[in-house]
Parts: sequence; structure tokens; C-alpha cells
Amino acid sequence: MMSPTTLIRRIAPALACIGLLAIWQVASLVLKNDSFPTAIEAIKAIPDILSDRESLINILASLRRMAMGFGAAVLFSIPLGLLMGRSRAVAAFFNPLLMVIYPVPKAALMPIIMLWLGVGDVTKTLVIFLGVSLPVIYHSFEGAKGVEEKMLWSGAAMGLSPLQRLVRIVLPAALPEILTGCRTGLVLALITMITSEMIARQSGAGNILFNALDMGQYDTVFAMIIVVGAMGICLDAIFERIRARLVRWSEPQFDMPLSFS
Amino acid sequence: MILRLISANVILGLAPIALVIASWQGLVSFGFAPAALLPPPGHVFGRLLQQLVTWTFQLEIAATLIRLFAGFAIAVVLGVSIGIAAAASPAINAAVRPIVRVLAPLPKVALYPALLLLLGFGHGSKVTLVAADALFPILLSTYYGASTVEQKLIWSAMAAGTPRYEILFKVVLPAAMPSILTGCRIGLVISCIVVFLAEMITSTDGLGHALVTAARTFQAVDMFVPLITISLLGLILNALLGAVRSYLLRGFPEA
Amino acid sequence: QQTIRVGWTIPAEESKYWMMRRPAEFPDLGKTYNIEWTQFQGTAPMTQALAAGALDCATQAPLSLSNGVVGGNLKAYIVAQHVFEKPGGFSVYWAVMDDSPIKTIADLKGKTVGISVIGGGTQGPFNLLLKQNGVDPTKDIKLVEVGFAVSEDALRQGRVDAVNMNQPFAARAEAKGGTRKLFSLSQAMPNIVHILEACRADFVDKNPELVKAYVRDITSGMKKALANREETLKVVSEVLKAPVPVLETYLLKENDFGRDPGAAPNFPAIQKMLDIYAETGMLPKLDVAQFKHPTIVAPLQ
Amino acid sequence: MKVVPSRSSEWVRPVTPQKPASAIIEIDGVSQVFQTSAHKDHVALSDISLTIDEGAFVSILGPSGCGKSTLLYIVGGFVRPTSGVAKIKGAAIIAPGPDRGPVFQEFALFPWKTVLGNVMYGPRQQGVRAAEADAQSRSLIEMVGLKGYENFYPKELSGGMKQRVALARTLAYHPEVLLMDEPFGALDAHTRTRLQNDLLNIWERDRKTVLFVTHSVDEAVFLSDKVVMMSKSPGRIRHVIDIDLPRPRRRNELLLDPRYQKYVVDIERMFDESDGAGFPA
Amino acid sequence: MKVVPSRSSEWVRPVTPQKPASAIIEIDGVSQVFQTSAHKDHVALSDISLTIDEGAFVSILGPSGCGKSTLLYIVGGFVRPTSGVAKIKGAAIIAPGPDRGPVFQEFALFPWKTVLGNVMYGPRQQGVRAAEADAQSRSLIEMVGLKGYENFYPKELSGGMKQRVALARTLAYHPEVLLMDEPFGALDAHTRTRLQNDLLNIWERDRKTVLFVTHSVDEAVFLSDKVVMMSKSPGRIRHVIDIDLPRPRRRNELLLDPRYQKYVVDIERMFDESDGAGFPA
Ligand SMILES: Nc1ncnc2c1ncn2[C@@H]1O[C@H](COP(=O)(O)OP(=O)(O)OP(=O)(O)O)[C@@H](O)[C@H]1O
Ligand SMILES: Nc1ncnc2c1ncn2[C@@H]1O[C@H](COP(=O)(O)OP(=O)(O)OP(=O)(O)O)[C@@H](O)[C@H]1O
Ligand SMILES: [Mg+2]
Ligand SMILES: [Mg+2]
Repeated sequence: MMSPTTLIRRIAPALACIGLLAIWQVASLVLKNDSFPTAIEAIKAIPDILSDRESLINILASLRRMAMGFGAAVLFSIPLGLLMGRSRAVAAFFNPLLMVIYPVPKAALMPIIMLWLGVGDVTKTLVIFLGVSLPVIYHSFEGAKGVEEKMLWSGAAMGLSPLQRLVRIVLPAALPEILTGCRTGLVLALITMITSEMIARQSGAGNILFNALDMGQYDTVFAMIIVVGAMGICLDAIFERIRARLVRWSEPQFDMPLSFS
Repeated sequence: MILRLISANVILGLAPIALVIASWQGLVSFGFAPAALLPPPGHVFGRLLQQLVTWTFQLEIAATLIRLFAGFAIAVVLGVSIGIAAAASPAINAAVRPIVRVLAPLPKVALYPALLLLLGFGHGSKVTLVAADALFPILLSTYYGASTVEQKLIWSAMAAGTPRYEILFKVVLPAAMPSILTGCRIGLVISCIVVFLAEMITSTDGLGHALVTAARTFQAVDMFVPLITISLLGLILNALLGAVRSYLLRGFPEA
Repeated sequence: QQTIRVGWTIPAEESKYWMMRRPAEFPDLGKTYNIEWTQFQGTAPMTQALAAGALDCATQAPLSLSNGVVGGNLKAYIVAQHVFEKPGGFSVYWAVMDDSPIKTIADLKGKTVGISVIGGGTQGPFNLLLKQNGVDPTKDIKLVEVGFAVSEDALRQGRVDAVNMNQPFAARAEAKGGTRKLFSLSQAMPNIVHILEACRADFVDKNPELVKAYVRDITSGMKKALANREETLKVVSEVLKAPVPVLETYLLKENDFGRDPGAAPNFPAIQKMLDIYAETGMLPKLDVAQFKHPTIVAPLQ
Repeated sequence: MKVVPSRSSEWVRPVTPQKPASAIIEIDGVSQVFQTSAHKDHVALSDISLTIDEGAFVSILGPSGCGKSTLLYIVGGFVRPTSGVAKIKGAAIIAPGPDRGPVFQEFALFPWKTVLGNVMYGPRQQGVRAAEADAQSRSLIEMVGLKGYENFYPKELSGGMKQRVALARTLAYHPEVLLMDEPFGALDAHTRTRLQNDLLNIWERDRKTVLFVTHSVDEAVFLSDKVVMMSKSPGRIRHVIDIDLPRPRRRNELLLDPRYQKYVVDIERMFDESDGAGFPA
Repeated sequence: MKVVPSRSSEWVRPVTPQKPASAIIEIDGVSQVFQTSAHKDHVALSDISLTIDEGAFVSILGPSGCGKSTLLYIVGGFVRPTSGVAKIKGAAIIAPGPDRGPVFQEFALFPWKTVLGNVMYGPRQQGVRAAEADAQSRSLIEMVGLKGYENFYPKELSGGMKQRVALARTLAYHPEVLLMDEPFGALDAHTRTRLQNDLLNIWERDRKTVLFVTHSVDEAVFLSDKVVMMSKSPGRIRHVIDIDLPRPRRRNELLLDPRYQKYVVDIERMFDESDGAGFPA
């Protein structure tokens, strides 16, 4: 037997999606705007995309790039963020550099990037990498900063070297916060996966979307948006599983009591 | 003592930037990049100084900044309030969580044409795009921070007779502040990127537009001036945010 | 086996679409040489890619190519031509709403006008026409960038008072009705060349045979495209992911752009355009001869 | 585990919940079961019944981990018991309120507020004007011996200092019932004695009800009207002992009082005898 | 503030740093000044000199906030003193090391590890094989009375239980010097007594050096060879008292020993007399 609240919790995602689609449908009917098709039109266009072999290959190619960019970013950013969080000097060294690099839109740097990396996978993966690494670095940074000093002292007293402390104490202690960064990173990975294909396209989900946009086929554009949204839900659900497993120890003991009564 | 520490840190921070500029110069000098695509840094900074004092360029910067701040401010207000509400109330959480899951990963640029038609070619569409993109990192960080607030802090405040909704402002908000500010930092960077991108796609003013016009006619130096400007803006805004941060978090152990 | 890196865009390069989609129809393609296709949004980024050496050949517009030459140290040859404005065929035009008070170009004074790319290829003739009618394009109108895809909507929503129209969007808008043509580019000059094929000079000089094979295939691709409209519709539909019935309304019909059967570049027309750009201050004076390769130019058999 | 019958001494009476007219807090059959991360049930409190009279000073003694803090959370309204009810003035406790002021074992100071800010929080929340709250808070801070530390942040305080701030913060808003979880645990003997006296003074003056968790038998006997002894695994009430010593109590007088000595020795012996200590031999 | 001359009793000697051959820890003129958030300097320790012999059990007593924890941090190598040096075996202490095992006042358990995981952490780090470390840790956990809680996470433990895990975690890797900051502060009298005995047993068996912060005069006298009394504002050493009681000590024997009584009473009196308590009258 499921209690009503768990039942609601279970079906809440479906309800929310349906709600969103309904709002969309109404809004598009009210606004009457060709570049903003109704939800139903968009949904009708989905099968066309998903039944096309080539589209599927495109989407898979994009996902592969995303996975690579995301993986590389996580592997690179967590150590950097942790180091920055634990060493003032490292933070002082990298912080201004990152803050100079990140605000520049990669699209604007395309001519230069093309010069060295061409227009292929490497460039797009790099863009995804940059998008993901931003939140992961900063959440790792702040997470590492917030680690209780005495825990590190305990570790040091047990004979852990600074590196070991970083890996075996700072990393797990900051993990909840790091994972928040990874979650934001996942969101940005999907976004940059699409936008990295805005200017130069070979094969990919963004290719489908921006082509449709250029051609003014807005039902396909929005169908693609729905597909990306669905990917978002799936990836997020998988991520949530992993997260819950990794940081079970940090879950609050009691529900936030503000919701009593 | 503190002054010396700060200046040491500043030097440490400037070092890699100087290194980047030096290798940039190196790339140009040793012919790894044609000057038509990558002008020498000296030219770019020279032109930047020239431009900075001109009224038209200042107007471009102002246009970009207005959009940046407006979009970022909207994102902060929405992100923080929704994030805290979702952490505090299971009902809101149940509604917000799936919506965030769906909406967060959408490529918002794809909606830009629709936004243009709905909100016009002025500030509105760009501000909305900035807000939409900067919102989710802030929201997610806030939610994380708010949902891990030490229970006994809330209990203490409740026992002191704080009404529930006030607890959100008096306890949850300040206790979640470290995370919120991390989210804001990410949101700020994204705002910089998106405002620029939006101006690149369709605009009649702003730094992004300045870049596009220069790029189309291959005026490499003029193309790099807005790029460097947005870089510097990012650096300055981030430094300001850092100052706000160390003020707000002065009581926290990690500050 | 050599590879040639080609940039392309949508929507009007039928010969290249044939090469992409029906490679078996081309004897050399995939056998003596390979093509690595990369799609771009617009011609300007492709010019940058050519200048950066990231592409060997690409679709170009006369203006973007010239910009690359003037500002980007690019040296390139025009090897083929995709579409142009043939007299009587489609010409990019500015539309207003039926009930708009704007009746002549002069009426545009003080209005908001949309153009697909500010500083783009259409702006030269556009500026010229405005000037001829006593409208200063920099002072008298408010110019906003409106991509072709959203032109119709922007106009209908009243975001702009006049906006440029291109195929296939023009066909769609006309089918719906409610808009009318104010003026078209052909009024500035006939035979405007919209897009052509250009290859980097150093690449051509190094691989003349390779480029020759490529240009040969473009030529034959154009032939196939014009000869077999039904198949072309399918090919274009595959590339554009646009339904055939939509394409049916204009593609390769009277209301479409013109295509040279041999894909031959119309150098005099291009020179005329360069002159207009020079006249309107968008470019210094340029001679089209520098884009001409003595032998490698469509049509090639 | 059965309840051991009380020992045959006149001041130890068996656990029989009864309800005098002046009861302010009634705990009736309260149990608390926690779900551990290993998805097992862990019984922290088992069938606790206890009545606390208005104005009484009740101490809870018990082995570490027997559920003292949990019991306090339930009375505070922070945690809902798995079964049973706790009532205040006849009404079921469902939420925290300013009538019950907790001093937590972990202090739970607001890290973003200074010492003064922490102490002033309660009065300000109760609508006391700023100037007045400031003055009151400063005198409380002085009372707990932290004059000069008003503008320190919690992270800059020692353990004992934090504990004293937590104490002052709760006293500042004058709750009717004080729920104190080892409030003097981190203090040296000297400071502790002073604060015990201060607490007794406040209590005698305002006649607050105090529920006081402590590990010191001395302290419990010295301060309380009633000592509740708990045992472990699962947490149960073992004995309830009325402390029949005259008030006002002075420490140096009391130390010489043989009755005081007897209480202390007897309670200590009970501790030792209790099989409920849950401690391996 | 001048150092009060020592009282005329044979076991109180003035603070004179001296260096016997067997000194393991030497603290020499150590001061610690903190920068507060208000950008003021706060002197926590002022000119502390102290020598601890190898194998000695030294307790530190002092009013809350006098710098006991800070002193421990310095010996641990966690904090560098503002001036002066602390040495271990003649070498300046510049970093923490497995020769000095701290038990922190705030426990500082690893929240992502279970009780067993926390306790096993040290031995594993020292290269003890998993099975062996597991067995050792389990027996330590049993010693501190937490059998059955091996798989609990720290957040699921009571205050006293966390403290015992922290104790077990440090004992598990056998540091030569134990730096214990009120390690029994959150424990009930019964558990505390047992653990005191266990600690004494370990100490007598392994002849560890122990630096022990406590608030209980009883405890200090019962356990120590030497009691260091500190005073506050700024933290200074007031007295160093050698406890000349026979070993092994048994609590019930000792309680009847008049010398023990005298030590306790005298130290308590010193506390009261000390103007350094920094406490308003
Ligand atoms: N969130 C939780 N999950 C599982 N068990 C818990 C949880 N919180 C507390 N417990 C268990 O409940 C029991 C009682 O805990 P409580 O904190 O009330 O003890 P206590 O009497 O206050 O002990 P101490 O004197 O050491 O503070 C302990 O055995 C503890 O392990
Ligand atoms: N980070 C800091 N900034 C400023 N002052 C500090 C800081 N840490 C400690 N202090 C001050 O140093 C003094 C000594 O602190 P310490 O924790 O060593 O005291 P203690 O003797 O351990 O007290 P307790 O018995 O209460 O634990 C205190 O007055 C405290 O306010
Ligand atoms: Mg407790
Ligand atoms: Mg301390």
C-alpha cells in the first residue's frame, strides 16, 4: 500500500510534465506566434525525429561528445577545485585566470579555436568541457573550503600526507557539495552539447535543432527541445541514484521542520 | 600585514594572466596564428584604451551591463526564493523538482527567436534569456544549501518564537548563504556569456554586437576589444562578488 | 585517397546536397577523393574557417569572401556558383503588411526595418536603393537584425515595419497572405549572386587535381539537380528536414532563385556587386579577377 | 527488559505516572524509534511516562546514549514521538514554541551572528525594543562571564564559551520551561558552580520549570526537586527520586549536609547496580 | 598580569621550565595571538613554558577559554604559535604526525564513515591489514561501550557516543603521545569512571605520554602525575602541581586516601583564589 503522499511524490514528475505541456499549449494558443508552436504540434514532430536513423545517430554522436566532455571536466575540475579550496595560494593563482577565461563566450572565440582544433569533435568537446567545469570547479572549491579543519587535523595526526588528506578527507567531506556542482554541470553539459553545434555542425542533436531553427520549422525545434528535456530527466534521475548512494551519510536526519502541521 | 598578504595574492593572481598574454604574444610572434585572426595583444590593449574613452564604446558597455545586471538580478531573486521554498516545503518541492529537471537542461538559445518576437528586439528578450540561463545554477545551489541547514539552528529559532515563514529569512537564508553565493558566482559567469551570445545573435548594440560587426569584416583588433572587455568585466564583477561574500560570510568558519 | 574539407550551409546548394546524399551518382566521390562535410550557420563563419585553414572549400557570398580577402589575408578562388537572382525569378525583397501606410521606399523614413544580417551581403544593394530614394540608411531608419526564419513573424507581430524575405519563407508567407512586396534587390541590379563556391588558393595550388575533381562533381551535381526535380526535392528534403510539400511550392520553380546549368560563376555580376559595396562604403574597391583561377572553374566536365 | 522494582528507601518511588493538579508537562507512553541508515529500527526511547510539575526543577540522569536528548527534543516539540504523546498544560505538543527554551548539547549557535547577536535574537523576536534587548543581553553575557566577547563570532570562541552563549541565548527570552541538555558540560568547576548558582537564583526568582540533563550526580542533587534516572537499550525510566533538601540551597552548606551526601551516594550506587547502563563488564 | 608566587606547600612548585633528560615535549615561551573578525588582536596564550616527561600523564586545568585547547593544538602541530617554540624529542613541532594523537573537544568524526570505519581509519592508514584492523577496532569499540553500533553513522549517535568513538579512533593507532581535550566531558559518571580506568590501564601498559585537558579536579588528580593550572586573559600557566600518589591507582582506594583529598581540596581552593579565572564577581 502506498500512502497518498508517496503516491503524489511518485507521480509528481509526470504531473509536472503534463502541467508544463498544458501551460505551453495554452500560452502558444494565446500568443499565436509561428515561432512558438503548440505543444501538440511539437509532440507530433517527435516520432519523425526518433524514427529517422540518421537523427538517432546524430543524437548518439552528441551524447558521446557530452559524455566525454563531462567526464573530462569532472576529472579535471574536482582536483583543481579541491586544491583551490585547501590552498590560498592555489586559489589566488587560478581564481583571476578562471574569471578572465570563463566569461568569454566560446562562440566568439570560434575563429581562433578553429585555427588550432579544426571544426570537429575536439572543438565541441572542449566547449562542453568548459561549460561543465565551471560549476564543478567552484562547488568543489567552496566545498573544500568548508571542510571542518579538525577533521583534517585528525587525518594529519594519523599520518596522512597532504595529498592523501585531499583525496581521503577533503574529497568525501566535500562530496555533497561537489555533487551539487556536478548536477549543475550535467545541466550545462546538455545545454552546451546543443549550443556547441550552433555555428559549426557535422552531426549532432544541435545540428537537427539549429537546422530546423534556420529553416523556421519550429515544431521540429520544439520537438528537439522536448527530446533534450527528456534526456535531462533521465540523466538527472540516474545521477540522483548515484548521488543518494554516495552521500547517504549526509542526508538531514529530520525533515525540515518548517513543514509541520 | 594584511595589505602585504593581499598584494602577494594579487601578484600571484596576475601571474597566470600575464603568462596567458605572453603566450598570446608568442603565438603571434612565432607565426602560429595569422595576425588577421589573432592580433598581437599590444594592439588590442592599445585599441581598448582608445575605445574606453569614447562615448560610443561606453554606450555599448552600458547596454551590455544593463542587460547583464537585470538578468542576473532576476535570476538571483527567483533562484534563491524558489530554491529555499523548495527546500522548506515538501509540497513545493514535489512541484518544483520535476519542473527543474525538465527545464534546466533545455538549450535556452533555441527559445531566443520566440523571445525576440514576444518581447521585441530591445532589452527584454536578452534580459529574459540571461535570467533563464543563470537561474538554474543559482536555484540548484540554493536548494542544496537550504536543504542541508543544521536542524538545530532552525529548532533554536523556532523555540525563540520565530514564525515559520520568518525562519526562511532569518535562519535558512543566512545559513545557506555560502552555497547561494557559490551559485551566484556561477550564475554571474553564465550571465556574462549569455548576454554576449544574445547580442551576437541579434542586436543593434552591446559588446556582443560590436564583436560580430568586427568579425564579419575581419577587423581582428576590434573583434578582440569586446572580448577583452567582457573578460575584464567578469573579473571585476567577480571581485565585487568576492568582497560581498567575505562580508556576508564573516562569521562562517570557511570565510 | 585525399580528403577535402568542405563547409556548407542551408538552404540553396542543391548540387552539394546531391553529393552528400547521393554519392553513388558521382564516379570519383568516395573513390579518388573524400569530402569531410561541416555545416555552418551563415557564410561569415565559413570565411573565418577558410582563413583559419580549417576548411578547404566552402560556400561563400561575394561580400563575406571579399571581407576575408580584405581583412583576413584570405586568398581564394571562386570555383562555382550556386544561386543568383535571375530576371523574372525570385529576388530577395522587403515586405510590409497589406494595410501598412508604407507605400514607397521613401515612406520607410523613421520606421523600423529588419534585415537578415546587418553588414551582410544584401545590405549593399539595400543601402543603394534607400539612398537612391532619399533615405539615409544610417540615420533615417532603425535597422534591426531579423533572421529570415523569423522575418514573417516579426512583421506580423508588428516588431518591424518592413522586413526582408527569402525563400522558402517568402513562399510560406505569400501562401498565408496579408503581406505585400515593397521593393526587391533586383531593382538595384539584376543577376545578384547570392552564394558561390570558393576554395582556398593555397589549397588549390597544391592540389589542383583534387579540386578539379570536386568542381567537376559540383558541375554534374547541378546538372542532376536541375534535370531531376522530383529527386532533387527528396534530396533537399532530406538535408533540410523539410517536408516535400513545402519545398514543392517553390523549389526550382519560377518563383525560385536562378541556377546556372553549369554552375558557372557570373564574374561580371560579381564585379558589379563589389562595385556597389565599394560605392556604399562597405568595402574598398576590388577586382574580381583575383578570384579567377585560369582553369579550375565550373563548368568542368 | 523489565523495569527493576524500586529500592526500598522512602524517597525512591516506582514509576507511576500520576497527574497532580499543577502538572505542566505530561509525557505519556512516549516511544521513539529511529530508522538507521542500515534500514534497521533503533529504539531510542521506550514507553516513557513522566509528569513534571509547574515550577519544578527536574534533572535527568542516565548513561550516555540512553535517550535523554531525544526526550528533550520531544518535549521541545522538535521531534514527534513514534508513539505516545507529550503534553504541555494539557495540550499535545506538536511544535516548538517560545514557552519552552532549549539549550542544545551542541550549542547550535547562529554562526553568522556575534555573541551579542545570538543572545539578542530571542528578545528581538519577542518584540523587545532594540535598546532594551541590547541592555538585557549584555547583562546576561556578563552574567555568563563573557563580557568583552560581545563582538566575537562563534567560531572564535572556545567550547565552554560557546556553551555559555547558548545558555544566555535561551535565558534571554524568558521561556517558561527550560530544556537544558548538559548546559554546564564543557565548563570548569569554578565557572560551573557560579552558573549553577545563577541558574538557581533565576529559577527561584521566576519559578521557571526546568528539565535538566546532566551527567553529574552532584549537580543533579544540588539543583533538583526530582531526579529521573534512565537506563539504556532501550531508553526507559528506572527511578524517579524526590530530592527533599531545603531551599534556598547554598553549596557550601549543602556539602556538609549528610542528607545531601546520602542522596549522592545512593544515586551513584543505583547507577552502578543498574544493569541498564548497557555497558560491558 | 604577574605570575602569582606558588603557595608554600611542598608539592607546588613555581613555573620554572627545566629540561630533564627524559623530556619528550618542551614548550618554550609559546604565545598565541588570534586576529578576530573585528580585526583586533586577541591574546589566547601568553608566554607558556612547560616540559612534559616521557611517559608522564599531565593534566591541564583552567577556566573556560583560557587556551587549553589552543595549547593542545600547538603541541599537536595543527597551529603554529605566534611566538615561541614547541618541541617534541628536541625537534621543533612544525606539523602533525602519528606520534601525537589528538582527541578533539568537538570530536571531528568523519561523517561519511561508520563507527567502525572511523575507528579503523587510523590503523589502516598505518598499514595494518584489514582483518587485523577490523578485529582491533571492534575490540576498542567494545571497550568504549559501543558494541552493536559499529555500523551507525556519526549523525545517528548521541553526544557521548560520538565522544567515545573519537576516543577509540585515536587509541586505535597507538600514538606515542595522547592529546586529549576533555575526552570524557560528555559522559555520565559511570561510563566516565570505566573509561578512566581503561585509559589508565592502557597508559600503564604502554607507558604513553598523555596531555589531558579536563574540567574535573577529581579526574585530574586521579589520573595525573602532574597537574598544570592555567589562568585566563591572557592564558598563562599559574601552577604546576606534582601529584605524588602511588600507582597503580584504584579509585575506591584513592577516595579514602587523605592525600588525594588534600590535593583535590587544595587545587579547588587555588581555583577559587586565582584572580585569573577572569570571572566577574
Ligand atoms: N538519527 C538517528 N538515527 C538512529 N539512531 C539515533 C538517531 N539519533 C539518535 N539515535 C540513537 O538514539 C539513542 C539516544 O540518543 P540521545 O542523543 O537521545 O542520547 P543521550 O541520552 O542524549 O546520550 P548522551 O548523554 O551521550 O548525549 C542513541 O542510542 C542513538 O544512537
Ligand atoms: N579563531 C579564533 N579567533 C579569535 N579568538 C580565538 C579563536 N580561537 C580561539 N580564540 C580565543 O582563544 C581563547 C582560548 O580558546 P581555547 O579554545 O583554547 O580555550 P579552552 O581553554 O579550550 O576553553 P574551553 O575549556 O572552554 O574549551 C578564547 O578566549 C577564544 O575566544
Ligand atoms: Mg545527549
Ligand atoms: Mg577547549
